[in-house]
Amino acid sequence: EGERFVLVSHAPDSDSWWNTIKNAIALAGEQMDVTVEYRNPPTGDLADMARIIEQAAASGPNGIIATIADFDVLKGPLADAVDRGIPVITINSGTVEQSKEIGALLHVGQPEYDAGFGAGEQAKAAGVTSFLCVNHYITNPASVERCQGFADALGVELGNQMIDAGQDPGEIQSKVAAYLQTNPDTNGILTLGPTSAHPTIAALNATGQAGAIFFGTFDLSTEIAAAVKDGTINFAIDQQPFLQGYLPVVVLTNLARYGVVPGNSINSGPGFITKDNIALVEQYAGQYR
Amino acid sequence: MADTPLIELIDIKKQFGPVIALNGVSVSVMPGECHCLLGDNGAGKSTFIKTMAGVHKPTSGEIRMNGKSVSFADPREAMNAGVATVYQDLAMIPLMSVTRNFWMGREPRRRFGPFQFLDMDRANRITLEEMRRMGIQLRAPDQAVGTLSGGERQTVAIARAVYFGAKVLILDEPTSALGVRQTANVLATIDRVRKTGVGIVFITHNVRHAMAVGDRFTVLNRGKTLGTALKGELQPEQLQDMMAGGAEMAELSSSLGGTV
Amino acid sequence: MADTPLIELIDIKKQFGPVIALNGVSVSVMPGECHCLLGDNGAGKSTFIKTMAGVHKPTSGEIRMNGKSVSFADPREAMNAGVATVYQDLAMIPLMSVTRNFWMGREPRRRFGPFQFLDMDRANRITLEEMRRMGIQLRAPDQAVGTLSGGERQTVAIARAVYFGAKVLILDEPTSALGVRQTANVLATIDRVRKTGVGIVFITHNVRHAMAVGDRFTVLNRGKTLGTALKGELQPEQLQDMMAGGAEMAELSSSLGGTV
Amino acid sequence: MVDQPPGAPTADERVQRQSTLRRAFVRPELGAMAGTVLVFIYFAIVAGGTGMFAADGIMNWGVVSAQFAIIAVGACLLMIAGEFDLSVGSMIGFAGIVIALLSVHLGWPMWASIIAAFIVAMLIGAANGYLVIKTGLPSFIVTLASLYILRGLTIYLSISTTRQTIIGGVREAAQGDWLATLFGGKVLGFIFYWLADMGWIATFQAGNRAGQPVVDGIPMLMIWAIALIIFAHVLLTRTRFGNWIYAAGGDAKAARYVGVPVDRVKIAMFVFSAFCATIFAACQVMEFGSAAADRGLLKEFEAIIAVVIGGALLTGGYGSVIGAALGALIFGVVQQGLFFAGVESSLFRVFLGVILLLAVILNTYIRRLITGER
Amino acid sequence: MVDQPPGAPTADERVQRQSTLRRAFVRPELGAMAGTVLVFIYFAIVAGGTGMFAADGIMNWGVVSAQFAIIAVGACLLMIAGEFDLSVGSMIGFAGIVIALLSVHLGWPMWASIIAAFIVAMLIGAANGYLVIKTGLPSFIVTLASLYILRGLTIYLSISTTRQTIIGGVREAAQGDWLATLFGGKVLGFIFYWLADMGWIATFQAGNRAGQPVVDGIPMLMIWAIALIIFAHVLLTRTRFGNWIYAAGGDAKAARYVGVPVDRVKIAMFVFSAFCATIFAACQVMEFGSAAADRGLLKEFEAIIAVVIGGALLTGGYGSVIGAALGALIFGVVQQGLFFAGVESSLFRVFLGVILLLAVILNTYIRRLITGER
Ligand SMILES: Nc1ncnc2c1ncn2[C@@H]1O[C@H](COP(=O)(O)OP(=O)(O)OP(=O)(O)O)[C@@H](O)[C@H]1O
Ligand SMILES: Nc1ncnc2c1ncn2[C@@H]1O[C@H](COP(=O)(O)OP(=O)(O)OP(=O)(O)O)[C@@H](O)[C@H]1O
Ligand SMILES: [Mg+2]
Ligand SMILES: [Mg+2]
Repeated sequence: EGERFVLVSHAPDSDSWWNTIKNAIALAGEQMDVTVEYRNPPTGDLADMARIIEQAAASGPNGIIATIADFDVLKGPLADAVDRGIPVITINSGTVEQSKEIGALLHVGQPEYDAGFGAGEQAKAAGVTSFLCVNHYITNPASVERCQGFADALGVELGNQMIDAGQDPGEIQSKVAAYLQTNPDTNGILTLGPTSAHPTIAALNATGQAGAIFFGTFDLSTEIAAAVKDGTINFAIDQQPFLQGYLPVVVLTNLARYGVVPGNSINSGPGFITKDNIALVEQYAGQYR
Repeated sequence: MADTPLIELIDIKKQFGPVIALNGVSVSVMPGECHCLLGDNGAGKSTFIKTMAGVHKPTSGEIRMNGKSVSFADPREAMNAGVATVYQDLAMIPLMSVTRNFWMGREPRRRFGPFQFLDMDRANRITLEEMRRMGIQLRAPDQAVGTLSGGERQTVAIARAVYFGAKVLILDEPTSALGVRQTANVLATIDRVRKTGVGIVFITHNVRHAMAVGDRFTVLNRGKTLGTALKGELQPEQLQDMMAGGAEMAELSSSLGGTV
Repeated sequence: MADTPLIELIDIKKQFGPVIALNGVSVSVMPGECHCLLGDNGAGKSTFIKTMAGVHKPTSGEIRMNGKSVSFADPREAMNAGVATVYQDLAMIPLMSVTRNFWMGREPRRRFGPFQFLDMDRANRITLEEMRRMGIQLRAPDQAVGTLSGGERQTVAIARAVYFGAKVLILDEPTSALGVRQTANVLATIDRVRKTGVGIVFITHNVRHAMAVGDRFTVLNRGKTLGTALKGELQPEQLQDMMAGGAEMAELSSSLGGTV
Repeated sequence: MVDQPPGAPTADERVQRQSTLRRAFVRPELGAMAGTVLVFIYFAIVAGGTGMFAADGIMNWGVVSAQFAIIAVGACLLMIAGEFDLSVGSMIGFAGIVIALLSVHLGWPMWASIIAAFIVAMLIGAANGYLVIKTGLPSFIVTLASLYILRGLTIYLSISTTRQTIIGGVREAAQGDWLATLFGGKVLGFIFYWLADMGWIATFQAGNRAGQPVVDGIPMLMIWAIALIIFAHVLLTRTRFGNWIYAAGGDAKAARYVGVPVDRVKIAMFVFSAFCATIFAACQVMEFGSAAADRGLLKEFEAIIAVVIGGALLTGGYGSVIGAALGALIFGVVQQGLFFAGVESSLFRVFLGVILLLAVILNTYIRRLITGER
Repeated sequence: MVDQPPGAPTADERVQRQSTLRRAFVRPELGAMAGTVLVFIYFAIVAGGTGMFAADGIMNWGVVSAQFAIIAVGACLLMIAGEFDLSVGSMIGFAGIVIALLSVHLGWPMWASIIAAFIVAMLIGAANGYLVIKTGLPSFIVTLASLYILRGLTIYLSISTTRQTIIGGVREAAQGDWLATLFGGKVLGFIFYWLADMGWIATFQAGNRAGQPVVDGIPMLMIWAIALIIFAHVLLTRTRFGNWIYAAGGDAKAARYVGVPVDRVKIAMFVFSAFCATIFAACQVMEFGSAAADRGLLKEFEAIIAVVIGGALLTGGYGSVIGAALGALIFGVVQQGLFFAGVESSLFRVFLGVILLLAVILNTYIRRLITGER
């Protein structure tokens, strides 16, 4: 009863995608009667994240849940925590192999490159030959991997097709519009989350290209769900972040209480949300989905 | 000279935290009179006239204008009451044009529907005219003050004060940064202004400058009035002594040839 | 007085972009002499002594020390050659302590293995001593200069120059911001320093100050030498006239009572 | 006071005359004007054929420039008044979240939420100003503190009330609100339809808006930018208050002596800066239908850069709104132009830095000519 | 010069005497010292039982503080010399990428890559300084331009060569390199083993390192921080050059007149600031085995905040390295302490802003007492 777990993410304070995970751990905490603390580097600096993991370990929790945003950076601190006898579960980014090497119990997540690659395969099937990857967070390595995976699946060079969009929605919209105007043969778009997806939807609406361009995005939000419904967005990649927050808490609690733990890693995604299955998702988009 | 002073300050005290800058100073100014305020550095001259001009509020003491007790909340009020000041540190902004400096704080305006706009034409015209009257030929009214010489800046400041109908014009060491010729110019200007009936408070270190234009002399020392005298009642040497405390001076000046 | 001048500047010209600040100025300084440099504002006095002190490089002209032609790349070189300057704008840093200001640019050092550290004890001791010699009692050597009065700061600057073995000491209007008593103090200091055989270049606007301590007088006007005279050759009034251009002055001063 | 500049106005044989032609050209905005011309020429050459100068291309960089201009105007007046505000970016995020929280989460009517956001933001601006004035601290420090405090509060507020850092649904809440249309809508659409009918601007060829003109109105954002520029320009050059702004920044003490209420002027400019940030936030929230806690990141620098490119003096007392607006235009054109020209987009920051440096060197030179500053 | 402060040293009946006790306490670092004590007391109360003050807890905030201290030292000397550097954060990212690119991508030996990064970074620092000196522009503008240029170059370089913004594999490349251990390793491990044997610090309970102490050495990062603090402190207070740094920042013109080579001093401080940033980057790259283009974001502000909390004057000429180090300590303790205390992490910025404001008000008061400034 009353165990304390710490979840450490790599996301900057303002990253909205992590709300779902925060909501999930809050829910799981309530249900299992444990405390789960959410921590993150305020600016998204991974070096700071490593410090936070060290700090979390020093505070002696019953378990640590962390992303492997960068294996090199986080291997040390996470392995240290394992060595202290703290159970660790890795989530979100990173691969199962990396998770094993660290000595974590299991990994709940979706590797970024593979997710991008999966999206690319769908796009290829739809006949995309030239695309635009709207990267609103280019300084984050995972974001580049998604675009790279997409390009590799299409079998094209990434090159200038990934743009550094910045985080200001007005500018993102203008940049997307400018790109599409100068590269009229573009027939696919990949956005990396709500921050870039919303302005891109606006840009497509403004230029009348909504629905004409194959449009995939990562993650979900109310606006994205609506766009999936009206056909502007062809699919949203859902890595079901809820599970990434909820499952580790449940697993760690049960481990602490009864010593039981699943033997294998869990792939929470990629799940593709399209017009067909949107209804289910829509209700909780941005909160639990 | 009329009988009621234009402005009268009675037993003014002013304290800044632990520093007592003024410890009971009384001065009055008659119309058309040039009242010289003399004193060593730190005697409190600047503090005193800032009190007169509404920059500082006196800790105690009374200010009377035309016999009525007044209290200035800020420099604007003092200006509106007719007390204009040309500060030692000049109050000119080098980056701004002569016109904008000239009118600063009292810009002329013109109604335009519900709005009031600057009347730039008028401002420019009057500035050029007033500066010409003071003997300065401006290249253009929007010339920056930073491009003027020190004497010219002093003149702009004086012209501004006079134009705005100053009844009492305070000049804080207007000649201290100037050369001989420019000094003579400024003294001539003072003389001219005095003759129009404006009361002048002229602050200086330089006894000879004071003797040249002063009608009355008040010497401050360490925050107190040492005394007031009319022109002719005092020799320059006496004034000099009062300012610096005779004994010490005598000793020093003898070793230097007595000419300080 | 010896026969070779300590320093001799011959036909110095200096131009800043379009402004010709010096247009052929020659001055020499003998040991133990106080050479006064007079001139109206903008005459080029500061520019001239900055050239002497190595701040500016002359556009043309020659500088000789003890008869040998020299050229100063920067103020350090001039200082090392024995030309020390107390600038009009003082060159004191109010935020720093008296000791650090005193030694600035020539800090005493002590070897410590391969390293050289500040010798703070010595620096403090000497500073206190030198200041006491000049008649100033410091609270502590690490007192900030910002807490000193203007006259005290001047004295620190002069003490510093003298301590560092200045052969030629240049003073740029050391009295312009001072009251009478502080002025007298500074003039006394000048007199004392001169008697030790140091050559002094004393710049001022004030003819009376110049007459008090000067041995020779050079008047600058608009970047040119108007002439040099020994003490006794000239009356103060003549100097005054030279500085400002006689005719104009006469007219003005008559209207003001002739006492300017 | 001590070293006087050459007494130019009286004929002086020691100063060579300046040509009148040169003087006629020498204005605070000159650098920005030259920059604007150069930038346009550059992009006309490298991106002339890419549609950058077609109607929709113009609208594209126009909107971005308008965004920059809105905050640049606020930063410009404040900088002329001698202060600056590093909290502009955080204020944008904060104001947006306040609007969204009040309207979506608490269900206030949209107009009330917007007005409340304006009031709160302007109060914070006033608090910034008050602190700067009362403590005498540099505005760099005070507004740096607000930068952190406001950003922290924004995230804390939105997370603690909605468990999200992005709050959507604003568009729905704004439906039919009179005040919301002032920030979100487009105007003058009929002109563009008419232009399209005349064949002067292109129409969509395909997609769900085929046949409509590619530009179907001027967004309110642009209207606001233009209105703010005109307002600030008139305020600065044509009113008494404008003279006080210059005076407060040029020399606060001198201004105070002649009766200029310097404190009030400076605080008012902090408030105006917050006001501009809130307009920016309101337009953005209305246009995109959502507010996010990370909006406005680094916008304070962008505002300052635009103003400085426009010829203002970082230390106050000198500058022009027209210059700041041109700075914003340069900023927008370069940012978008690089896309049109197909340049690797991460190089944008490099370009920006270089332009900033060149502009500011040119501006300094021009300023010295004008003011005799040395 | 005109309004003189009270002539304190000569007995003056117009100035009330200050108590000697008060004067004994009045030092530039006083504010930071008081702050440090307060912060420790606060966290001892709210987070005393959370392991924050156990060996590994101390190591945790110690390392974070050391990180801040490294860049704060550079920023401190530069600020005292009268300039500041907004490009520190970008420089950290840039230097890291240079090391990784050269060693991993181009296969240079690690020592050569590190040295090359130091050289390049210090040249850029020198260029910053040179521009500031030669153009007379405020360092705010010049280094703001470098902030953008360097960050842009960092992203561009890493993307155009490796198609990634993160470059891993540095640890492997550094294997056995003599210079790399200077930045990446840990020292004095034996002490901690001994302490663990004595039972004074905890050991790992499980895993492949069971039995080893939880802290097994002092990371080089801390050694660097301490070394830099000592070096800078001695340089500033005990050498001629240190006096020149104060002089250059206090009044560059005055310093120049007495022969202080102000330009060289200022440029040297820009170089030193770049040097510190590179040390930061090298330690980070070696410790984590990778470099990323987003490293160091906003670190320039954090460095400036630590220095200002430490009592330095933003406009130069006044400050102390000890103060800056204490500022960094406060920064680190508060940041990590809030995690220990379980406070909502978004409130960290709010705390930081408030601490900054309070510290700077206190420091201003202290400074005025010391310097007679008004
Ligand atoms: N704002 C202030 N705060 C504290 N002390 C002040 C302030 N203003 C002036 N003083 C002090 O009051 C005293 C008188 O100063 P004041 O400037 O009035 O002298 P002054 O006669 O004008 O000298 P000067 O001839 O140098 O202009 C000085 O000791 C000064 O330090
Ligand atoms: N760095 C400079 N650049 C351009 N012009 C300069 C510079 N320094 C001085 N001048 C000009 O050179 C001329 C002589 O100036 P200087 O300061 O030498 O005069 P001064 O005799 O010292 O005057 P004052 O009595 O006011 O100190 C002036 O016209 C001045 O404007
Ligand atoms: Mg005074
Ligand atoms: Mg001079």
